Amino acid sequence: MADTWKALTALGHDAAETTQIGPFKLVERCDVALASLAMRRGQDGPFAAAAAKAGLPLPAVARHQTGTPYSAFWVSPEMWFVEADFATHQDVAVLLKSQFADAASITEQTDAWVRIDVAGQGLEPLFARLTNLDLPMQPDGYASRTVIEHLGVYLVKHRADLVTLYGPRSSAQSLWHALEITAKSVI
Amino acid sequence: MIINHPLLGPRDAQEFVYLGDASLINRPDGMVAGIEIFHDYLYNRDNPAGLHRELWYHEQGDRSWLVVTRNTVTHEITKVELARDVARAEGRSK
Amino acid sequence: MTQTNRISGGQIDRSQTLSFTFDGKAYAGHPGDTLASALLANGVRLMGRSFKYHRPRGPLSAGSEEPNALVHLRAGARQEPNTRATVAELFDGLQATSQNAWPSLKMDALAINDRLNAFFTAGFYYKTFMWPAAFWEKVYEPIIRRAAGLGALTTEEDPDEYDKAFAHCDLLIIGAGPSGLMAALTAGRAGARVILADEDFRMGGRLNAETHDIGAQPGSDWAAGVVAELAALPNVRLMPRTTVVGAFDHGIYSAVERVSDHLATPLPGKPRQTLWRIYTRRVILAAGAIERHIAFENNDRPGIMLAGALRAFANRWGVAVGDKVAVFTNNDDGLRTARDLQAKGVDVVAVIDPRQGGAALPGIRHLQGATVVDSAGRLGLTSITVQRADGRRETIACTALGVSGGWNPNVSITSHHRSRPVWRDDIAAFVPGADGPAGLVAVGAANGALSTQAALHTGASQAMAVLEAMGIAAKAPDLPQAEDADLAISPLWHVPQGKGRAWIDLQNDVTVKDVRLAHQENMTSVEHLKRYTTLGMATDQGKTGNVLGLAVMAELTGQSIPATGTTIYRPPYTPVAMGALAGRSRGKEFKPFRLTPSHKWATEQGAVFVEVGNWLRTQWLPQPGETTWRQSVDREVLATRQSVGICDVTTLGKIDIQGTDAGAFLDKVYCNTFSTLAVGKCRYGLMLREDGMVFDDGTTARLAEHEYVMTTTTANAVTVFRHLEYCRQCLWPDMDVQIISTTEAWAQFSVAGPNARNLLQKLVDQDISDAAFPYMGAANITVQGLRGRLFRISFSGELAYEIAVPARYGDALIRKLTEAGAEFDAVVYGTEALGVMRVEKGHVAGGELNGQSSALNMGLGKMVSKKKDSIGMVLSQREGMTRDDGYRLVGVKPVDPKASLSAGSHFMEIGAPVDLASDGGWLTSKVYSPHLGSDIALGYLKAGDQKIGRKMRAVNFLTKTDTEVEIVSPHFFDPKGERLRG
Amino acid sequence: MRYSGFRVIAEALTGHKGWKPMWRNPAPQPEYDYIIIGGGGHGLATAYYLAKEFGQARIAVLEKGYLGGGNVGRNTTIIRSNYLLDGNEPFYEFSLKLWEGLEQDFNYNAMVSQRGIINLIHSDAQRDALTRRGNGMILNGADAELLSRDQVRAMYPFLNFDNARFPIKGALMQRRGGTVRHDAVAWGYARGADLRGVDLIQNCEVTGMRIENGRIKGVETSRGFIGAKKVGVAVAGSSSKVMAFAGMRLPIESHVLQAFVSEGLKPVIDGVMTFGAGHFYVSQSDKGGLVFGGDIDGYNSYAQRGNLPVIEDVAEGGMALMPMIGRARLLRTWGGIMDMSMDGSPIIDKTQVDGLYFNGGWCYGGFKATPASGMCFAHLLARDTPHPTATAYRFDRFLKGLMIDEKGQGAQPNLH
Repeated sequence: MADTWKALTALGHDAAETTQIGPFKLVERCDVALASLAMRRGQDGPFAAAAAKAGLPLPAVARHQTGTPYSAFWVSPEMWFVEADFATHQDVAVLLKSQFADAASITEQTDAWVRIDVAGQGLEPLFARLTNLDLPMQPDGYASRTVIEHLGVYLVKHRADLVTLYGPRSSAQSLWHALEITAKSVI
Repeated sequence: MIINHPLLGPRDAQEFVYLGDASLINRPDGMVAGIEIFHDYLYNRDNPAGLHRELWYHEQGDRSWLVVTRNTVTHEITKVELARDVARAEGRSK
Repeated sequence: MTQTNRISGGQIDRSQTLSFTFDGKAYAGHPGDTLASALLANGVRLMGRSFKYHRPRGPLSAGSEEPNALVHLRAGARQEPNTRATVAELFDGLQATSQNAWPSLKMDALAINDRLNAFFTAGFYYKTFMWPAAFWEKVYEPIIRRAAGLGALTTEEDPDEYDKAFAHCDLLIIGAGPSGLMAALTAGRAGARVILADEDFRMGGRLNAETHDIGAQPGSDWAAGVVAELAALPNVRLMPRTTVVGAFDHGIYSAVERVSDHLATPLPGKPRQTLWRIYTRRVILAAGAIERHIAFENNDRPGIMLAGALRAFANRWGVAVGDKVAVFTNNDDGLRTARDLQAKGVDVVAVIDPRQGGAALPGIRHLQGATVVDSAGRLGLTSITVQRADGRRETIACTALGVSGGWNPNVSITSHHRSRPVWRDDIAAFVPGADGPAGLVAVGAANGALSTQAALHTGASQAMAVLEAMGIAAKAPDLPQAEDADLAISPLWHVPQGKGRAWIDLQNDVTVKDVRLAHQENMTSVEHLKRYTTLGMATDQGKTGNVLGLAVMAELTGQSIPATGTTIYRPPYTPVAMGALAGRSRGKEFKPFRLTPSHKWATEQGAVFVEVGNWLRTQWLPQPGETTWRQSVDREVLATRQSVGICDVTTLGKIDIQGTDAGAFLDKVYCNTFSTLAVGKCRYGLMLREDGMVFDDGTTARLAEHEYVMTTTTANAVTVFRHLEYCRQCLWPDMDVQIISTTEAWAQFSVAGPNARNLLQKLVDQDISDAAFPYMGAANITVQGLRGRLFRISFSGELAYEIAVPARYGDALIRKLTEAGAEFDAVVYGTEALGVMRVEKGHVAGGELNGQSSALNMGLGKMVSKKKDSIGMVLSQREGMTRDDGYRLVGVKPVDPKASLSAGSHFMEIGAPVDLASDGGWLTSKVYSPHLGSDIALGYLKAGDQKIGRKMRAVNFLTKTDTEVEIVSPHFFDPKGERLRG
Repeated sequence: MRYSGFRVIAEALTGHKGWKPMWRNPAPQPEYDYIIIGGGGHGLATAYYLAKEFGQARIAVLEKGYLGGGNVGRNTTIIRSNYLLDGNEPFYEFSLKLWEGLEQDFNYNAMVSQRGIINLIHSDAQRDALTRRGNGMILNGADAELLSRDQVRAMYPFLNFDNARFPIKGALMQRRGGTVRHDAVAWGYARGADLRGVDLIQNCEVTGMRIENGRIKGVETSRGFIGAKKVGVAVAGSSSKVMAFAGMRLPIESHVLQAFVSEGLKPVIDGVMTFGAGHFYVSQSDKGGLVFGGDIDGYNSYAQRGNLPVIEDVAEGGMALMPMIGRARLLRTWGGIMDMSMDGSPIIDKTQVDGLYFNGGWCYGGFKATPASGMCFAHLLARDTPHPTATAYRFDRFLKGLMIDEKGQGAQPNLH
């Protein structure tokens, strides 16, 4: 299949974008599969069991939790976004459905988003110009939706020097542009 | 304004979309209520100068609908609840 | 380039010389200068003209409250009108020009207004210019408009960039004078997150302008030391050149940082200014006080300024404004000016002091019980007339006069939530009211504590209280010794006068006479006074004049000042560049772009794009040889109907709806029924608002027992999703329904036309024959092995499918589709052709889905099921919405096929007069149908369903067209729908 | 006393000693034929026309603060009659015609300035909708014309034509639209009413209504009870509060709308402009300030102040439309409380209480409506029948499904 279907990255290229601006490194990530996982009403028991069996963490409100094969972050009450390696979990939603059956509503999200990792020392002044979140005060593993240049974006603070953004795929170029010019203005 | 989200803590009201009076939760049953009751439900408001229970949707957040109790004169917010909890407490189900 | 008035001392760097120009003339100054201090150092007092009378003006102040010295800073696209020379930081090559003066600042033609002042009293224009009526726009107003205005705005695009940023802290301290620094020290040492913002480029506030010591060192040195300690604290953020301009709800403050205004141009990539949105738990307002003047005849001449400003220019900038200086003060603070200037060797010719019985100043001619009653000097002060205690008048030659009528605590920010300041007799001034912004306390001079000692003390003690309230343990700092003098003010607002004018609001030329007139005409309430005389409406918002005006009105009404009223200040504290408020949302970045999966391919093909919300969609794809858009669109339509066409429909909203109650949920939100829809099928759904009007429409498919996928219009994707969340959380909270948007996850293309199946079968791995995949079928499929979805739905009226694959493969899919379609001469069509085909089929869209139309209006009334409760069902039955003569959707054809139609034309009966009475409705959407070979349109026509076949007129007054049309069924094309079932 | 250029000159030469108070400060009488609650533009206009057109004797206007202190003194001064729907257009056109003769009528220069208003077009769909509107306007006796992109460019060459996110494709223009000096409208009506014997009573807050057997008897005020045969309420912004005295709930929410003015500038914008792709409209006052605004803040509020997001949103619209505005400075922002009705259109109607009449729900259309609102409300008060141009402004239109929903947003006031 891979030979007949050529994927285009969210930024519209054959390969993921990377750029270095001063201390900041922007990396487009196309190697992560994503699915939404929502608990069906009254399925708390089976849902938790299935998650445990699948090795899927169910982090608390506003948290991201890394695991194998699945990582996850909380997006809204009784709903998580599940991350997995794209190479092995391209059909992540299908895989999860087989594991959760009727305990969960699961939806493919991989291509709904552009994932951009922002890495480097001194991210605070950069993000102070992008989001109203008080990032320096947030613990590692903090996850929240926020607004960056009019765009609704999921933000995960892995470490003080590594932040992941999930922005709407169709606006990938606008988001990337905003990150670039803002980075230039703070270096 | 800052809305103290019951799950997420203080968030800028900019992230929310406002709907209006929380009495909208008490939608009549269309198989029972007629035009007059629906008319009063949809169109007439207390519009108080003071404490107002109102619906806000955290669109740029966790997508929760909230019932916010806010003073319309001072804008002071005294209570914030998940609308789903309020709706259930007010007897709504399916 | 001699700085004739430069004297010793000051906080300027004399080791460097900066050159600059004012009105083309070159001058020199030093780093640390403002434009005003540098011009004064060069002996230039005349810097501007007043608004109404075009009176010659020099600086009144040395700060941001300046009403007079307004100039154009910079030139060309960077020209900034109304820039206060008193805060414009000097840089090498600075260019400034005077404004509101023609032909020159010295010779201003409109100074004629000053001669005619007897006519130009407050509100005179309300009483005349009324006859003849037509003359207002044609004659009077153009003259007034040309004369009015201050500086000139360039019409070129602002070349600079602006940033916006967010900051968070426990404590925001506004102002870095003695009280602010002391508060910052207290909170900083306690480990609180502190932001200390000051509008000046040098922190220290008044301490930089005074000579008295703090502890054993000069105040300015003490300030520098504290700033250094604060700078070393990681939890303290110092923000000089940053003006806090607005107080908003719940601890949100806006502040403007002038990042590059002290440079000729911003450094590459750097913004000119940054708008900070500061989120803070508490605020300490340490914004100091603003001195006010005393009104006397001709008190507005260049060289007459506030005593504190005169002192500041000497102490901070090493400038003697004049060679002979006098001081007019009703309080002891003004005496400092005389002392400091004398100490600097300036000739202080007299101190005029209305107070009596106090100790006379040693070594200075101190005229107690005296007032200044007039002044002379057309372009600059040459002398003052003094009325002495003995009643005799004396003319004293001087080139500078410092005036002090007392100090007004800087309460501006405290009234941004409409809190009214309260009066304090002991300092004859207003202090912040108790009901200011929650969490804000004022300290130091801003709260009426006018001595340095009191400022230090209140700064520290209030900081302690605030920290305790936040649960932050703190240790009270030792208070250094500082002056603690009493102001000893004896209020004097205006010198009793004769014929002349005594200025209150200098910029707007509001005089004591104007206040008198307002009183005489019963415009006595503060708001009437303000609005009638324009007192306090100038660019300084009356920082120096408001209280004076109030006091004069109080005198006239015989009431106390507080009883007369207060005016409250409105945000922003000082005027803010619009660019800073807009940030980067301008030009092409005004809103983000949304690009479809086929965007790259379409760009390669030379597609023409159109904005649909934030989306860019292909409007049409011109082919070689096509010279008009119509040629391209006709080709796309014909080819689609003849063979097959492909269109990117990714922008339609897609919402996954899952859960055991998904079907029941859809029955609530759609007016028609979905719980009965078979798995593997789609259905057209109509969504109403609770008021019964159509909200949105689209096809929704059932992919599994508990799984639906809803499509919405492009325009309503977000609002429909919000509405569904509202329904499931607020109205039916116990329904087992989970929803998520998948709009962007799937690249979706419509493939339409007789050969649609033949084309798709080449790519789709499953059998999609009519038997295997009938009309309105829906399924998960694979496309050459790739996971996808297929829906057999048609917007065009053709045999049509919508095929979807993961978005990253959308580019590959459009290439595969066109490749596989080559043998069928497949075309790719854009939104125009889409529009043509949907109108030919009578499908409603934008023009009909206008939020003002019911299902009945659209001819879809039967879709509203009465067998179940759904949103909008009940109120859609109101009498006004069910009348037989209401609007109905109709098709429209010109009787003469060559005649053209235009959307927005109104229906008129033939033969009837063209007037409101015979207005039958309007054309909602119009296209050219290459099949019918004519324009066709949809429209809303009163009782339209009963008028099919009738001839009417479509009248468009705007294009002056009046076309005879035939009312037809909206289904122009294949009304039985045989093609789409083929 | 009559105002005129000659009078101004004469007074100038005699030291302005002769100017009389613009109105008296009368003490409230025990009873009036008509009490108008609200000394804003609509209340004062109502009293003026009652006294002038309907020859009514004993009339009082009760104002809790100072005359003209409501939205008439807090708006962006625009007048226009470019409405879409038949329920609205005749009324607003009637209002515009009254504006055109107003100053001579009440002998006060309110600077009615018809320099034209344009609504910019950025898409074909907008052109279609504005064409429908323009034709409706003309059918109602108003003026309207469609401008091409080039015509707009000739008029305002500095707009963002070449680097716009949403291109300017033309405009709908109403040349008779324009601006008026807002305070002067209140003062002109007040002075005119006072001259005709109307008692204008300031600092007199209504605290209750006396209703007996379903009939109004008078109002309780901070200055005691005042009897009245008929009471008209014109207190936009506070409508729900006042009508609650009569036990009524209204199809109205109170919302704050911010307005903005820049520092004084030499003339750059001649007429009024509304940006069709963002929330921004602008004109320039005779004093030189750019007067502009955008959307309401969007939440119920009785605080006459707004918040930062709307200020930024409006500035973004301004920069997108006219990129040179970046170096103009925002001088002042303020907020007014709007009666936002459930369909975005006003109400001028009787109530179920005999002798109690209501005028409100103006959303942000109130200022331009002032003359017609006053005339129609006076007509209703005097004749007990709606004025022919205001027949659609009834309470029961919501019950009957006859909404006048210009924006097609349904029963959500903050979207109108």
